[in-house]
Amino acid sequence: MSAVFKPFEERADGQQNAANAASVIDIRGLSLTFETNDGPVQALSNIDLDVKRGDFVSFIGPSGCGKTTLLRVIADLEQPTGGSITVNRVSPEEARLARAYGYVFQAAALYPWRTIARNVALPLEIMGLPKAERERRIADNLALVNLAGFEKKYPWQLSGGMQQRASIARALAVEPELLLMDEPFGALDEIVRDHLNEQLLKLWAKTQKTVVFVTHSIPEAVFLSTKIVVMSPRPGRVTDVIDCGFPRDRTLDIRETPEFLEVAARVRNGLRAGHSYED
Amino acid sequence: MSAVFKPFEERADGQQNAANAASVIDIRGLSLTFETNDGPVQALSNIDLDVKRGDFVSFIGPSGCGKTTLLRVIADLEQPTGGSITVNRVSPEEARLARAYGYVFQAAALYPWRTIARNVALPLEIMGLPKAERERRIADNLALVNLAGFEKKYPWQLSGGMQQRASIARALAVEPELLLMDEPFGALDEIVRDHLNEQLLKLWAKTQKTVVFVTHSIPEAVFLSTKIVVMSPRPGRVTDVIDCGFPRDRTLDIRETPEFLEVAARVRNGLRAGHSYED
Amino acid sequence: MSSRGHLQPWIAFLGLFAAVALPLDAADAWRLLPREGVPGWIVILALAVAAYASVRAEKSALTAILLAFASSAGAWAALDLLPGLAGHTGPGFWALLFTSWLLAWALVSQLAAIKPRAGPAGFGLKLLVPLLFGAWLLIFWQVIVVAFQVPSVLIPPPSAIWAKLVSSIPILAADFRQTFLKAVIAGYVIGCGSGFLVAILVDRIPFLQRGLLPVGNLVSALPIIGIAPIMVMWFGFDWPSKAAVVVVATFFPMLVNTVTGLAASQPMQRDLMRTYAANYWQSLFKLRLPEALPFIFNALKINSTLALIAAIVAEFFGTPIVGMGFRISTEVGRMNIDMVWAEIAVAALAGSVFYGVIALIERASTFWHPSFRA
Amino acid sequence: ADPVTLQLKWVTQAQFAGYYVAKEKGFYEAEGLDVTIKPGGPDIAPEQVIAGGGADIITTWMPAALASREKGVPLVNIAQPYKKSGMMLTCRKDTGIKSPDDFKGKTLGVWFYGNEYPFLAWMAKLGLSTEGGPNGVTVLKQGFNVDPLIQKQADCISTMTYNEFGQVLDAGIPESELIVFKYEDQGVATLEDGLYVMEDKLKDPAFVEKMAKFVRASMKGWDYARANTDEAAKIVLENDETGAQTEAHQKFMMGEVNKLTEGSNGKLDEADYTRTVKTLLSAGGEAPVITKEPTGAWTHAVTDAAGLK
Amino acid sequence: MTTLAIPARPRSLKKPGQIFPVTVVVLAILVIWYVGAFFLNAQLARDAFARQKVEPTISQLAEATFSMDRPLLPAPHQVATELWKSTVDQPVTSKRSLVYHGWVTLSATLAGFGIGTLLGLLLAIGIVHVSSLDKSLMPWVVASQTIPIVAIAPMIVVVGYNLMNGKLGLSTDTSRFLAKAMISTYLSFFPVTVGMVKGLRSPELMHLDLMRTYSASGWQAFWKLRFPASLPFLFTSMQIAIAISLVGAIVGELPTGASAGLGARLLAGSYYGQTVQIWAALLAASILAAVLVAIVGFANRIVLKRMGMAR
Ligand SMILES: Nc1ncnc2c1ncn2[C@@H]1O[C@H](COP(=O)(O)OP(=O)(O)OP(=O)(O)O)[C@@H](O)[C@H]1O
Ligand SMILES: Nc1ncnc2c1ncn2[C@@H]1O[C@H](COP(=O)(O)OP(=O)(O)OP(=O)(O)O)[C@@H](O)[C@H]1O
Ligand SMILES: Cc1ncc(C[n+]2csc(CCO)c2C)c(N)n1
Ligand SMILES: [Mg+2]
Ligand SMILES: [Mg+2]
Repeated sequence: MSAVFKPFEERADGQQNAANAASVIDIRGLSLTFETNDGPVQALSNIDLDVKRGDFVSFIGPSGCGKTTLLRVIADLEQPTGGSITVNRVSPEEARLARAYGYVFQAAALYPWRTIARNVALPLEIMGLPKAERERRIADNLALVNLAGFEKKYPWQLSGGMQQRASIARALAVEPELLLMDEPFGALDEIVRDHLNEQLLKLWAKTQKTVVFVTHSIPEAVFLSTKIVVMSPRPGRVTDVIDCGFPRDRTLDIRETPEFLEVAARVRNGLRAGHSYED
Repeated sequence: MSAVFKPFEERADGQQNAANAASVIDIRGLSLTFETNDGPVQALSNIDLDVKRGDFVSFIGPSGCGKTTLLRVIADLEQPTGGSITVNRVSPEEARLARAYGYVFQAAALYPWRTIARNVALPLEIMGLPKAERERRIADNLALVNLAGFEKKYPWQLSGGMQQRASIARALAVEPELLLMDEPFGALDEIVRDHLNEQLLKLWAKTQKTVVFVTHSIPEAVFLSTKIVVMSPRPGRVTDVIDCGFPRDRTLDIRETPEFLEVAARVRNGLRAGHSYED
Repeated sequence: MSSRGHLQPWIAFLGLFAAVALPLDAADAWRLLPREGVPGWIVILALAVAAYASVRAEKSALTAILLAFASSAGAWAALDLLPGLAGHTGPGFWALLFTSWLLAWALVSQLAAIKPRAGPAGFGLKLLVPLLFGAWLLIFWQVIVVAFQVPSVLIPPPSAIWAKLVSSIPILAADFRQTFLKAVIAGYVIGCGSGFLVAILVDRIPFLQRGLLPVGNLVSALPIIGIAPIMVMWFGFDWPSKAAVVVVATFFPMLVNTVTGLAASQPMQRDLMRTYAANYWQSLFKLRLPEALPFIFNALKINSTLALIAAIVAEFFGTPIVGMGFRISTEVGRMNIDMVWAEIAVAALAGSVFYGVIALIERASTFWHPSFRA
Repeated sequence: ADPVTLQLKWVTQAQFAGYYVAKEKGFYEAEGLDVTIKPGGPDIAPEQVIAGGGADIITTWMPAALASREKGVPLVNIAQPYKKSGMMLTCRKDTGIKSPDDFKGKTLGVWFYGNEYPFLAWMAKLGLSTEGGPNGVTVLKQGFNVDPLIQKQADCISTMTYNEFGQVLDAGIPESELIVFKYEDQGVATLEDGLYVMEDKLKDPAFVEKMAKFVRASMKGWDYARANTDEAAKIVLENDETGAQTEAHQKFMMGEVNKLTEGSNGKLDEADYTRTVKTLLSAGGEAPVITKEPTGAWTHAVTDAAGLK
Repeated sequence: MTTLAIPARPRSLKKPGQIFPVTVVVLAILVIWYVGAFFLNAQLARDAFARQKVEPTISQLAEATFSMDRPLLPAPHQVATELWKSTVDQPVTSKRSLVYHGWVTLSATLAGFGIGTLLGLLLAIGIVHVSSLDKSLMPWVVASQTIPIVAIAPMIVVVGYNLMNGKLGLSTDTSRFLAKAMISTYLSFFPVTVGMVKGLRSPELMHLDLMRTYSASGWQAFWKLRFPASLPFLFTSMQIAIAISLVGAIVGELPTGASAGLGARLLAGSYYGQTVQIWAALLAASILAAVLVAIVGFANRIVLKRMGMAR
């Protein structure tokens, strides 16, 4: 792999601001309650989290614990009802307006009246990129997710996994500094998933992006992350934050190492603790 | 576990008809081509498959290879363009009209104007079950998927995984002989997934259902199935059919056994062969 | 439907039997279909063969041809006999008509079941089915009016209307030019256009949404009838006043539909736009307008018929002595009801073509909507 | 009592005062009749109503009645309470119109819906084309009111002496600024507001008898209206279901209408009939009102039976 | 980048009052109306002054334009006074009361709207479920609307009203009522048919597939899927239908022999050139229409809320 590898510490020092200069997301005592027809639902409770520039942070937790909600708060798609949050040291709204991030939704959310290529083109058009640049990015990113040849198909003509991949290509085409991804690989088979995991990691290592990633797969979380945030069931709380010290240019092989299995076991325990099944 | 365990062979013999009496799904030389705006897309090509009563068959294959399409053909939601297929020894249409199966879609497909409980009630209302029976089945199945307490919520008030579980509860509530499931556990975390895997297995062992199951997870396929069908990329073909001889009352522990890992490796190889990534 | 498909030919046999056995003429018990000579026998045979064919092979090209021949032969015979039976039609006549109709319906069911095909053949088929339906509507109209001797100042028979239509083409063309080409087209474009623009404006400025929409509803719910005399007062006798009425009539449906349509996008699709920090116009053009298209077309279709009605009604309140509404109101007063219907026929044709064109555009531009994908 | 349904040509107004008075004053009742009066309006062709069986007897203008007769609705005039025509063309003086010779190139408002026949006959007589151009007149289909004149959209408009003319005056245009051409004066007057029934019904003597009673009572109503103008106007007002009429206007109308019904005892004057037919036949043109001299379009049987001499 | 893309989600946004914006818009309209009345009526007023040989000042002219008997455009206060006089100052049963006329029109409107919506629904259901109806009937449903209603209204009168009144022996009022309701029905079924054909076909394919897997009958698929999914379309169509149904009732009041009702009132105002009365009736009609449309809109919100769809 030819990507330039820089240890995390080194880059942090390279920043112009001191102290928490590298803090991309800073969440303090955040909570969120939904009002529903049969009473309020507390989705997030007293969350603290600090994501540094260049981090790859995974959220993992039982279904319905608030991972999506937390990601949406970061993206300014949901307003917290308590606590504070900054993204790139400004409010999430300002960050959103500055197009600070790319977002991959849990469902594909493709527009049915646009072909796959034009769906990927959508954010690029909005950003006002010139046509040649748009075409290049579309071609590159569709190839990356192995969808070359499907440019002219409409979303309803693709399988579920293909739609999901198209939506990943759409987010990557933006080439954002901060990537927010909500179970992007949920609908993919193991081989494609492994492949995309590696691609994502390469991209991350090469471009020094910050990634916030929601997943259900423990190995995936351990393989990808520099930091794993384990959440408890509703109201979502952070029960554990686990650091993963693997080098940035790790390969799939590390999944067989004892260190890997140890971290995975720790995550699994944290996760199990939050569940109510006693089998 | 108190489920009555009957070895597969024994039950097959117990059937009244001779020969392929126990054949629930019989597919011969089936193929299917979609007509799209930029030319035909061959999704399935010359598929042969025989599913016996009591089988647990998993389809596994790269994204877009035609798993969903094949399942839809079995459910009479798609018309094959060649070959023959019978379900319960009649045409898929007649089988559908006889309400021979329950289907879990790849996306949750809940009706937004019905609460979770009423979404589960939907097929029961259509079957004309009495109210008390309906309520019992709703309560049982929502509890099974760990959604008790969410009866009155609307789909959009649930997380992605919770919606998927509601849709599983809806299919199970029908108590069909034949279950067709399209990646039912794709959006769930490992713990819940393991739990539901076990529940499904128990149910299957107890009620002698036939299950056709699409998944992307190799361990899941190996753990659940009596037979794994490995498919190649478009046009979808069956490249391998792997028998799993594990006892019907297997537990999660078997995943550490060498036999398990051996079958998993065989599936992974079959799967990889179909992919074009050379890394 | 398939069960009824089997029932139909049997009822047809019964009807055929009645047509053969019962008198055609209420005043002459011996006037029977078989005694009508060779044409009578041809009709009987054709009906019998077609009914038999549709019992044996419900769906086949041969059956379709037989059905088409038999039903038109039967209808032709009935219309041919009709003038001589005016006022004293017998049960045999009605049985003949009914049998022919039943077989025509069987034909329609068969044609409708054919999978839609692209190209001119498919288009022809799409036209053929409603035309068959319409032809039978006209046949029944003709028969009822003549058989029961309805005074032609009340409702004239289609044959008289057709004759009038053919002999009055220059007048009809001039009226069409005045009302449709000038008033309707201008009013429709301005009305739909301004309804659309105001909808965008209302959407853009929340203050207007809260202030203008309720008041706008009030103003634009003004009944066109009341508007017409005022518009004539303001814009004079010629077509601009009619166009103004059309503008008012088409404005409201467009406004309501566009406002509804602009709110129709899925929350997640809107969220996507938010993550791109898309500005108002970007999310309007790239998300909300495409999503609103089905609603906008709904309004365009409703308006296409509304516009024509409005223009014609407006001409009742003062006009130069040309125009479709003028002609209708004048000729009613002159007891030339056949001319009135000729004008109505032109209006119906123009309106249907107008609607059809918009429906075609709709299909081409909202092909992705689930209602077209099925 | 014997039921009779009368379909009027126009809305409830003093133009039909005789019938309303006869009903209110019990003249019909005295004859043993139970009369229903159906108001008309701009979209009601009484000829069509009677052909459809919606009325026993109608009031209409003779040109329209004769035209209908040719179209297969055999109407017969049984009585003629109006002696004179109230039609006229009213022009603004500032248009420079002094006589019918000045109409050339001008814009004239005309009522259609079967009311245009007298106008067409007149223009034919003057030799003016109604298709516009320098040697013809531009015709507008006039709406329900006199606005075109007031707003100067037309140089002349059609008016009735008893109705629209009053409205023009009400609008503030003094008579001195107007010039009027009465159809009576131009020799193109046609008979207005006669009573018509279907021909076949007259074969039944009982029907003739019933109509005789009706006509006798109606003429009594007209006589009463002539004698008691204000009271008659009030009766009309009470019968107006729209509640839109004003008393002043109905009183004016009653006064003018009385001038037109004066001189008729109900019996059709053959000379008037002949003149009307002649006027219509002379109109000619592309779409003539009537193409041939009608026969059997009137009868004295009813008025004779009613004892009106 | 200048603007916030999409209004914040409703949850976080307290519904602000409507009173202030509506007041501002109403005031703006009143001002425009007065200005319009001044300019439109100015010529008539000048003519009137000229007849009296007076040279009017601007304020005299303004005063005259706002108080004419037969203005081109009456001033708002004239219309308001007339409205007041013909509603509050009259007993509601009086023929001079707009409340009375409003009720006459409203009853026919509601009857026509009810029957029309039902008919429209039935047609849409037939068209969506029976393919031969879809192909043969739909074009004729469209064609039916291109027949100018006023042209057939007199025929409805003659054939319908006279049939009911003459041959069937119904009372004049009932026949009149039914004839009007028929025209309302004729106008209002169409938007419902068009909207509902679209609406009943709007469910996602996957939702329809689900019904297929249950082998639900057409009827079940209708009640459990197509109908609920089409409700937003139904209500939008009904809003148009009820407005148009009022128009129908008013049109229907012309040829049934101008009697009672807002339409008759409008026309009567027209015959006698009483502009103020026309405008009062017109305003009353549009207030009625707006109230009716608002009621349907309100029902819409309640139903959607009860179905959990109002987000
Ligand atoms: N719009 C809403 N209204 C009400 N409750 C909501 C809403 N959205 C989410 N919730 C509730 O908030 C909780 C957290 O939901 P969220 O979608 O964040 O879960 P998640 O961790 O992403 O789960 P999954 O892994 O299944 O996607 C859930 O209990 C859900 O019911
Ligand atoms: N309606 C359609 N029209 C055209 N092509 C289609 C349609 N549905 C599916 N296809 C094509 O058929 C192929 C098989 O799709 P299918 O949904 O069966 O894949 P899959 O194996 O279920 O994939 P995944 O695991 O991603 O869900 C794909 O290439 C897809 O593009
Ligand atoms: C559209 C229209 N047509 C005719 C008249 C004139 N008019 C006044 S009374 C009456 C009936 C004659 O008995 C007629 C025809 C009108 N004012 N509006
Ligand atoms: Mg989620
Ligand atoms: Mg799939």
